[in-house]
Amino acid sequence: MATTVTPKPPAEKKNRLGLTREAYTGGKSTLCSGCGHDSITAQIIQAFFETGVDPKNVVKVSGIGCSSKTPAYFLGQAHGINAVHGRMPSLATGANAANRKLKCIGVSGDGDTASIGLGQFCHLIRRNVEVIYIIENNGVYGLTKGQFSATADMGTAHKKGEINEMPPVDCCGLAVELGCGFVARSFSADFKQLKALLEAAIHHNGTAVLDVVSPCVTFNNHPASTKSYKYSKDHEIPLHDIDIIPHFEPQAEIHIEPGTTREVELYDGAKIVLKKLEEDYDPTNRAQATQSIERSRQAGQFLTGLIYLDTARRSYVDQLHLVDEPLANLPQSRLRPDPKALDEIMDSLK
Amino acid sequence: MATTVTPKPPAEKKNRLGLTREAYTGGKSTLCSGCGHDSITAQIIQAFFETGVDPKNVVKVSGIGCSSKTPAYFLGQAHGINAVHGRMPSLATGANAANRKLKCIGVSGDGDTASIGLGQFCHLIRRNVEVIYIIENNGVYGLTKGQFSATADMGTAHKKGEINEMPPVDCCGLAVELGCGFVARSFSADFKQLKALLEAAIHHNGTAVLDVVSPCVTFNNHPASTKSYKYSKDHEIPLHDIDIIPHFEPQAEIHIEPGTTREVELYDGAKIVLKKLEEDYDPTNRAQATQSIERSRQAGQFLTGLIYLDTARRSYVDQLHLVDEPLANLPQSRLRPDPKALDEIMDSLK
Amino acid sequence: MPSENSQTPNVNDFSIHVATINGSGSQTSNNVLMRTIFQMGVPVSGKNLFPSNIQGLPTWFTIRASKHGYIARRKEVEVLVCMNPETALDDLKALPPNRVCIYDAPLKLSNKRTDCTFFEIPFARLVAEIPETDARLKKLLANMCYVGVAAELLGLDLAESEKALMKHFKGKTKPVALNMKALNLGVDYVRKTYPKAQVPYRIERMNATGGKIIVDGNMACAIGALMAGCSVIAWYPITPSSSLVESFIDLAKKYRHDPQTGKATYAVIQAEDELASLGMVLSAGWAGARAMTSTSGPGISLMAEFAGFGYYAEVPAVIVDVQRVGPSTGLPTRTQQADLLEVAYLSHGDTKHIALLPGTVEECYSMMQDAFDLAERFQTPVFVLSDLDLGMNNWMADPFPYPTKDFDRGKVYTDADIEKLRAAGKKFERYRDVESDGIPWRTLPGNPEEGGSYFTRGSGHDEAARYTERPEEYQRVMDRLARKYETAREWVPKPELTGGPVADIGIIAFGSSHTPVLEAMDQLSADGIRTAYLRLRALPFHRSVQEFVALHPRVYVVEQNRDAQMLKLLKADLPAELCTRLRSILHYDGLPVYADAIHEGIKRMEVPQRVVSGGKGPGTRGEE
Amino acid sequence: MPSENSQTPNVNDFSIHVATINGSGSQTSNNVLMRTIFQMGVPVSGKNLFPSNIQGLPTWFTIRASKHGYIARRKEVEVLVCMNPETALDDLKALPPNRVCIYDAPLKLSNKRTDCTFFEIPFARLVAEIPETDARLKKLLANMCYVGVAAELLGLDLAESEKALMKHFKGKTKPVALNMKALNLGVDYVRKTYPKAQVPYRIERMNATGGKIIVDGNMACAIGALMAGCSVIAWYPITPSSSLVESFIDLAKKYRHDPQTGKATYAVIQAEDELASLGMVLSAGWAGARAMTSTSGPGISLMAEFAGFGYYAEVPAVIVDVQRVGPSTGLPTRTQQADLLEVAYLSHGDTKHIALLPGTVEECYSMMQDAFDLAERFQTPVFVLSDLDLGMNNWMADPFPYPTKDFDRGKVYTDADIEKLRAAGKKFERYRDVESDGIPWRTLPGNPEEGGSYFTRGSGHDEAARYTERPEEYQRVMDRLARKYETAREWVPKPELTGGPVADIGIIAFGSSHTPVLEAMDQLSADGIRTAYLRLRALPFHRSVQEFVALHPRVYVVEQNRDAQMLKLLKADLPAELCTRLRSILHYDGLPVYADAIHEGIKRMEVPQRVVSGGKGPGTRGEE
Ligand SMILES: Cc1ncc(C[n+]2csc(CCOP(=O)(O)OP(=O)(O)O)c2C)c(N)n1
Ligand SMILES: Cc1ncc(C[n+]2csc(CCOP(=O)(O)OP(=O)(O)O)c2C)c(N)n1
Ligand code: SF4
Ligand code: SF4
Ligand SMILES: [Mg+2]
Ligand SMILES: [Mg+2]
Repeated sequence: MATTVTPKPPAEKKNRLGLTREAYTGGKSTLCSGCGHDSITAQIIQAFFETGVDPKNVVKVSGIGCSSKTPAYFLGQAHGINAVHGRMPSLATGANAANRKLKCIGVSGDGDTASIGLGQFCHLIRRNVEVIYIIENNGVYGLTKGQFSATADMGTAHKKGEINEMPPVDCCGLAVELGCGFVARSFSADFKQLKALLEAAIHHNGTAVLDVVSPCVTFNNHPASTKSYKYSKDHEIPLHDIDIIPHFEPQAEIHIEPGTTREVELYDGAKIVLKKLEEDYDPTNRAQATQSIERSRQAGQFLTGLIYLDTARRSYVDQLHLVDEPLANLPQSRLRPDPKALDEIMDSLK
Repeated sequence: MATTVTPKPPAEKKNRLGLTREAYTGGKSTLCSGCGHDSITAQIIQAFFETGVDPKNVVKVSGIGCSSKTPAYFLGQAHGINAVHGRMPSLATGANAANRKLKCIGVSGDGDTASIGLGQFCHLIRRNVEVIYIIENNGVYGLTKGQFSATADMGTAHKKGEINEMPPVDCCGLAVELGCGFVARSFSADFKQLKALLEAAIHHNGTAVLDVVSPCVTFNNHPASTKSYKYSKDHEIPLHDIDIIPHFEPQAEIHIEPGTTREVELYDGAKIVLKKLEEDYDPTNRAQATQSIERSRQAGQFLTGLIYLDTARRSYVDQLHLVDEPLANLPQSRLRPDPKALDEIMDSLK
Repeated sequence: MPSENSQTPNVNDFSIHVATINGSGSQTSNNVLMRTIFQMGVPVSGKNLFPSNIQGLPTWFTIRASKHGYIARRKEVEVLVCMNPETALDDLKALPPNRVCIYDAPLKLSNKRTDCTFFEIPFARLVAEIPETDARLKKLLANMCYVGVAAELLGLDLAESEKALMKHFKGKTKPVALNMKALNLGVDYVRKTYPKAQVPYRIERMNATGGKIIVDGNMACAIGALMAGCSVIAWYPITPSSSLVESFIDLAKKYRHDPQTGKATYAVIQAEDELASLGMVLSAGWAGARAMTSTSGPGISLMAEFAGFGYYAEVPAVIVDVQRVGPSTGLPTRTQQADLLEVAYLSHGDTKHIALLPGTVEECYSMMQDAFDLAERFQTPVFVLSDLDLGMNNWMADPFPYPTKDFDRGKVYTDADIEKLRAAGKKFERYRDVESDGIPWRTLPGNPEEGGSYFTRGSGHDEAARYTERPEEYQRVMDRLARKYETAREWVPKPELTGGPVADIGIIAFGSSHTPVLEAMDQLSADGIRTAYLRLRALPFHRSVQEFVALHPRVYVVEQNRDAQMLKLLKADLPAELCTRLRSILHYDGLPVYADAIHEGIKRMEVPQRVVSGGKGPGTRGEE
Repeated sequence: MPSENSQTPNVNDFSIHVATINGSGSQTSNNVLMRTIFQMGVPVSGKNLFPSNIQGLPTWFTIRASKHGYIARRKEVEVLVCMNPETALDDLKALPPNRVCIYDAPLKLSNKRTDCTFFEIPFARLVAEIPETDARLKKLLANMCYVGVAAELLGLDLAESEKALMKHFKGKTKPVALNMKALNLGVDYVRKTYPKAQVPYRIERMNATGGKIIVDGNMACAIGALMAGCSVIAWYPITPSSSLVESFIDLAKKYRHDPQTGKATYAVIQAEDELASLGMVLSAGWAGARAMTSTSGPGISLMAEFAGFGYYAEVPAVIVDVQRVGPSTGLPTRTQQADLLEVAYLSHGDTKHIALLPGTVEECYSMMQDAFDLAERFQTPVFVLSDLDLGMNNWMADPFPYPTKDFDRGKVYTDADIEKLRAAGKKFERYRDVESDGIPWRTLPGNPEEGGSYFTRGSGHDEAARYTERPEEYQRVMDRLARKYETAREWVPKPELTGGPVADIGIIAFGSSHTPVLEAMDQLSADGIRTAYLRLRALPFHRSVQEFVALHPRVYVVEQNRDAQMLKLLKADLPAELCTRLRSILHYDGLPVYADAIHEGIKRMEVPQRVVSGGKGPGTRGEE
């Protein structure tokens, strides 16, 4: 049966815009009950609600797949565009250029991003287009019934028994290599961490990649799968505990124990507080990021948390030196040069 | 004027197949005189000649661009297929599957590989398709008159003055990240190193990526370019001196000074001898490879040599568990199941 | 002729419509029900109407039993089985009066209408009695239980159901027993609760399915590819094409491994997308393998650039398009014939392609073999246009015959040929028209004879495969390509004529419209309209198409798309004076076209005062 | 009328053909020569025939001076300039007798033929005299030197050449002086060496170019896009389209930056490929920007999937296709009109697109503006089909008028509209046909009014933009889309009629065939055949196309492709009984079609005993 993503919250709770969580919900999910993607949807709703982003100033983009359907299930008041398989990044880029004021959130699958869409994914990162890029990663093509995707781990088994012999495309490793300024990994069942990372991503100015392991209960949740709930739970290694102090609420009720935490400031003044777990991890150190990913990959572990952060790079829209107003809103008078200009051009051709 | 790539060698020199260098040449180049690509062509001819590969057992694949034209200029006795822009990797994959006995060499440009073809490039590496993959990297689209490609360095200037603000796609960094078993970088003007790397690549069983900086004299050889002859010469940092001892000629005339070299064995028994320069570099250490690339990138240097080698991974054709004979050569009797088989299938449907 | 609830029961001529939820395992029960009828010798067909999602949305399955052997979709339903609360009211509303409705007890449908016969069955409660089963299995068994109910009401032979289950579970007795238990619970419940029940629909044994098989078109294509010696497949999953390649994999695992070494004589490559798929297929075909890909509309669009390369560089490839509803993502789990124009001219520049149009599962099998032969003979991409209805639904058929023809590997010069040429002072020229049929000779890589190699490219080339920009050299190759296409008219599968030769009107159709057209011909004949029917089986058209049109004053072109795509292709090809005879019967709502729609569409236009239909509601559109 | 070497010299009615090597800077000299003639008031056109490489291969430039104002390509050449050793012999061979040949001395051509007048010029030696120049510059100057030779022989006004150089070097006096020196060396050498030389070709001042501009179609399109307020361009470089976007960038840098802040009111994004380009354009258009891309055939093929999305999801986009020779990579630097069928139906499923067909540089300018208006009015991708001849060659034109119409932004509901709807108890429904013209209303992202948002998708949707798989809901949207396309017939640029109304035959053509058709009409008229000419300017066809065909017993469709693509589109659209009138004139060797070819093609078919031509050599093909 189809499930509703959003258990009703207590009606009274409102965010800084005076909106209830309800204002951040969308249509009814049609995914399989228990699908990891639905949990991610729930955290997206929660993160946007808590951060207090106006849903009408958001645009949602996606490709094709079970995962790519989910933008219909959150932020119903935002415009959304769900195009073709693997091309979500180009949508984000165009929407950014046309209207720089909109917050862009993109949802993709591992097939959508790492198989057919790998080129666009890399080029989006290279441009540093401002988008929260969520990969709902289940290692298979859910919607076409469970074939391996390019993120399938080496040695993982298909439902039918076949073993994958190729190494996975590691979207986080790739993102770091390509100079992405915000790279995080999480697990759809790790609600708290996922929400915190989403909130951090909302504050980032540039491409924020969130690779979220999100089990496919129907096709890839069997014992020999490395993307099952059980395997993921057993092998998850969180880098740190994460909390966000929004810029609009600097006195947030986070209890910080001195010496055990690291603070990182985001683009708009919000802060991430990272409580160290096993070891102290510095997400602003690119070399360490690469190494940690590589090490955990070799150990068969699954590292979660904020892997890499660099807030210094300019977003693509900034690189384009655009006027402050959205291009989409400019009136004819600012878009069509005056007759003098045309005369000048004609003279140059005489 | 069009230039000939191949200055005639002394007529008498023959390789182990009794072929002269002439047997490895191709059509007349139509590239600009001085183009880096022509130097690479010359080294390809030389490497195949010296290694003694039968040119008729080679297939040449390429995309579209000045670089992609070059397979017409070498190994004229080999079949070649020059298809569409950015899709050379899929050609290599299909040719491998159809005829596993053929040695496949692919030539591409930085636009062909890192812009339009980035997805196929990554997936080829993931599969470990056996191909010598040469990227003739000039940072621009030569054939369409000099626009930046995705390997244009941050801060490099266009002929018209425009500065590139995006980080480059580093094909070597990417290849290492994706688990490629043979990753090398060279410079079209560094003949000796380039030839040695090509020879090593010939001996590799899997994807061998050679990212060769190859200046475009017409569109990207100006002072503010980071892919000019001058800039490349000034910033090249070779990791080591390289020599190859072929498996068929184990007593090659290489003088090895003890303590200063490192030997690495290739798939077919040939050996690479690396003479250390600044520091001792171990190309089998993936973490070091990643770090060295990253460090040199930050230093604005241009690291050349064999960056990473891993001969353990099985090539794609091996993963497919194919019969030993080329699929293309199988007779009908081995391709069409017998009447009993069809009966069995029909029975199962009754 | 809807069968009314009268004294004489309708025997072997009605439809059962089962409404369930996808992912609930109803597929198995539906198949067992269908097979039971089939095994009783009654011609039957099954159409699955499923959503583009994995679990939880409405699904319908329609089983048609037809003593006349009609296996097309029927719109009318006689027996409705309601298992899905979400659609039950709508499903019931659509049922004509005096029919039978079996429903899951909690749905309480019997008080919604008075003009139907209802059977309320507490499925969940019944299967609750079966011990040791989890929730998911319970759902499956509830579905199996409805088969028992239907069996009892319609007079099915339970032994056949058990046989069907044995087949399904490959002889494993435990699940068979469990399912039979559920089935019998249904039987018993009906006997107990409705002891005097008499429904006016009966299945009685016939002898019309003996020796036949039931198969879907994708499996048939897979078997065809297997027998055609296909050795390289590169593909990217997409509904409704995926099961074609997946079936091939299953078959090849069994029948295409070397007995000695256990190694494979085929490679199946799951590519990263459709661009790569076709690239791999083309280079494999170029290198001498029999290579194919299979996809659906979106994949075809992505292949446009490479398809043009294949055409111009003359590289064999087989490309199956299992069509679904477009445009764009459209309705991935619905059927349409709307990729014709795209495929016929796929790619920029002057390109035109060979395409085969299987109309039955038998042809899915045979035309896959034709496709490989034609691809190698003509050294060009050959498209096979199937569709979801043909590809994914169950069709009754005669067992496929073992191929009688050897592979046609086309014009390939061997080493010896090259040597002979050289001895004769001649040279191999890749793109020369040696036999004036427009088809040149090729060689394969790895050809060790000197002078046998050539450089293949999508840029301008002369007859010796050298790069050229010279107008006359370019044009010479293009003119030869046009000639080659003309040659193909005689090589592709010829159209098939049914009825006629003397007839009042002609009908042209193709692909999965075949069975409804046959049925509509009978209906028209009952109305006194004699028809002749030409089934197109390939592009380019054979000259008999022209002859057929010339023989009939009005020719109705039946197709499952909005834009009359086949009619456009016919107009482009036929002499203009014949085109005035063509009329369109269009059906494009995503469900398979059915005989009544064709019958009514044609009748409407054949009555003296023609009624021109405009933007009417959904359904079939007739147009002049 | 080839001008023979007679007593009365040919004034202002001949062609100069210059053969050089690309990358040698001949472009500048060719332009100076052409501009000199232009500035002397003589109608002139220049066609550049260049190879698909960067340096070292043969290039030709043909300048046609025509006192009649004919600016189409002519095949005949009167004055040949040979600078390229590689092609000199062939070039000379193609020259008709009694013409003039200027050649670089080392080529020693004068002893090859006796029926031409030769001028041997030692270019390298002459420019060697110019001090302080490097080898590359020497080559440039040698080319400039030939302009001096031609100037002297043909009577050109050197002051105009100097003006042209001033223009070229943007007033920088040093290079102008240097080039003038080279030019004068040529003049002097001729005076000294051939003091009595008299060639039968002269340029004399006229007054037919006053106030005119010289511009290529790509620049004209760029100016059009600029004035249309294009604010987002995503593109990927490809010949022959790149210079369109590059011209836009140059213009926009000057005219589209905010005077206060210096910031840009446009974004030009060099995408990673054409798939991404169109994705960016579509989402930018969806978000409310005026967005476009420009490409050529291979790029169009790659856009197939996204084009179908744009059609079905109803998103505005402008897509320029500067056509080159296909199929596949084809001849990237040659011209053709062979992407029509591809563009008309681009994508799988039932898709059909609006396409504009500029025939002149003026229309490149105006139709780019139309394209943006239509894209937003019809919320759909609009294609502009230019070609290499139109786009990259130099065309004389009247200065472009400042636009008189405001932007048509189409049906966009603002916040206020949404509020009003709500106040009236209504709801915004994205895909409802409110005005029965098939065009729905849209809203833009960032619309802060509740109820104003919607979810855009390429999968099945109902009128309220909700996902659906219901047959009737799917079909309702598809039928409205068909209606929208019908509405477009009245909105797109109407065909243009020349000649007639009473005529013996009709001619239909479009795009860059325009000027040769005009010239051929005069030729036919001289033969006593009266013609009426309808120039198609858009798809879908306006009803006047049908009226035009109905008026003429035979209508010749002139097009630059092999497969009669426009004729096929016409047949698909026109009533069948009119199609019998259509005949094809095809030209597809990669060079622009010329008047003689059309004239002869039509004449051949118009003489009583029709000569049916088959697979003749290259050139134009006439077909019934
Ligand atoms: C061009 C194209 N090819 C193939 C498909 C079929 N298809 C739909 S979704 C999908 C894969 C989805 O996998 P993923 O992105 O991992 O999403 P998931 O369903 O697993 O969430 C595929 C191959 C398509 N829609 N378009
Ligand atoms: C689909 C497609 N888009 C664009 C082009 C035009 N094009 C030809 S070569 C090329 C770029 C070549 O750059 P690169 O690969 O770096 O090769 P180079 O010429 O620099 O050696 C482009 C964009 C094309 N041929 N096909
Ligand atoms: S098939 Fe897998 S990914 Fe798709 S909805 Fe079901 S559980 Fe989720
Ligand atoms: S344009 Fe550049 S890349 Fe192309 S041939 Fe010339 S120098 Fe080489
Ligand atoms: Mg997935
Ligand atoms: Mg390049």
